[in-house]
Amino acid sequence: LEEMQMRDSLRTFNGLVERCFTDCVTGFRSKSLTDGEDKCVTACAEKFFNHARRVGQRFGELSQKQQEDLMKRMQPK
Amino acid sequence: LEEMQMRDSLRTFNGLVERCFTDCVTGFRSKSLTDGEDKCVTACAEKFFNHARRVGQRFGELSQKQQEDLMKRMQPK
Amino acid sequence: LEEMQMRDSLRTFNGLVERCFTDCVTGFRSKSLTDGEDKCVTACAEKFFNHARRVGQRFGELSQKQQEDLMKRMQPK
Amino acid sequence: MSGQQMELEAMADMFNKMVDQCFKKCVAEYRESDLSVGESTCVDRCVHKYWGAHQKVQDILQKQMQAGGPSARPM
Amino acid sequence: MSGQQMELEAMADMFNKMVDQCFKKCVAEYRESDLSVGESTCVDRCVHKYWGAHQKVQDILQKQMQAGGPSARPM
Amino acid sequence: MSGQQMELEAMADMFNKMVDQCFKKCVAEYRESDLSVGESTCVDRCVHKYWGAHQKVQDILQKQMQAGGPSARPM
Repeated sequence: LEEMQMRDSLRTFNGLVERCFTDCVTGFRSKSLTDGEDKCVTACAEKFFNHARRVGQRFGELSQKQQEDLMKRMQPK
Repeated sequence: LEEMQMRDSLRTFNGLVERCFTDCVTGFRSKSLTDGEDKCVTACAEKFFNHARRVGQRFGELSQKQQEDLMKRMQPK
Repeated sequence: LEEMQMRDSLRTFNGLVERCFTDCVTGFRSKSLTDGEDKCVTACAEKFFNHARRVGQRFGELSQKQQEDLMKRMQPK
Repeated sequence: MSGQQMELEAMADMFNKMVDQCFKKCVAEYRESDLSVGESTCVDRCVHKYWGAHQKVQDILQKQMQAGGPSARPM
Repeated sequence: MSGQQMELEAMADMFNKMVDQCFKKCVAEYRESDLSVGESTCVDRCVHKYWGAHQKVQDILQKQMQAGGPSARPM
Repeated sequence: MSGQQMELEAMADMFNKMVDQCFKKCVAEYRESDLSVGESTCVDRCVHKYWGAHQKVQDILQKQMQAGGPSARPM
């Protein structure tokens, strides 16, 4: 199970790098990131983490609500 | 093997949700799906299942043909 | 570990087919690939292998450099 | 893999796709690290809608499997 | 994992990508649940062409590996 | 899975994404099998920039985890 979670986090992380790279890096006139690209990648990653945190909160609320609804339906009337 | 198949179906299923969501849900002025989005998601999913069934048939025919061709070539002349 | 590598190569291979198919095959007026599509798929695949080889070389150099930098930092001054 | 593990994996995969999709649909630019008010509202609604679409597709799959049996499911 | 299992996994992965690609290339709208006649024809041809492209790329990979040996294959 | 295996898997996944991304960003057409001079230069720079972006995001993740602790990491 833990292995699964690690692999999952890994994939999410690499997917994030891919996304920020696609959106932020567009020119190849130099070997290193330009200042603009650097700032963009930083903001992209930080924003993504904030975003994932928010989705996690909403997701948790919905999961809990579903659990509670399930419980209610299973209770005798 | 079975585990692999389950994981595969799971991924296909989640990929389908992703596709229908991308194509059908475009506005975020409300928390629940609008009527139009709801209908679109339903048709999208049903169409996808019909489509996958058809691809499965054609795929099966091609696999069988390949198998038969292989058999023929392996037989002594 | 080997299993992991095989699965990885498999995914890369199938991803390549997907990419060349997306970019090269655009019409569905016949069952078999047209001459133009055939040539395009061939060049696409060969170019991809050449490309992957080049990325592999650069990637190797960067990994080695990172390793060496790590070693240097760990050595007593 | 137990049924419970499978369910956990399904939830994790759904969550990851939701994060991806809602980032794509709601986050427009990378000038600041914080989500703007508009982006935050969009994300909240997006999560709800994604959840709804997921349930919807699940219901349809269940109906299809009941109607056609396993033979009608080549996935 | 045995060679046969690997082959099965390869087939399953190819099938899934084929379903995805042909849905993208052939299905244009979601107003009805059934495939139209035009969509169905497109799907049939798409499966054949995808199969053909797959074989093609496989042949090229084999040639590359024979020519260059394992050292020329950084994947 | 050991830590070392995990690291290897991480490297392999990164490499695959790098190959994909740089192919998309640098290779424009499929008329010839060889990379042109311009494409080759682009690929070399792309690999360096992808590596840089990867390091950058890794640093940010580490900072986030130190600042917020595990509870702030719903991924």
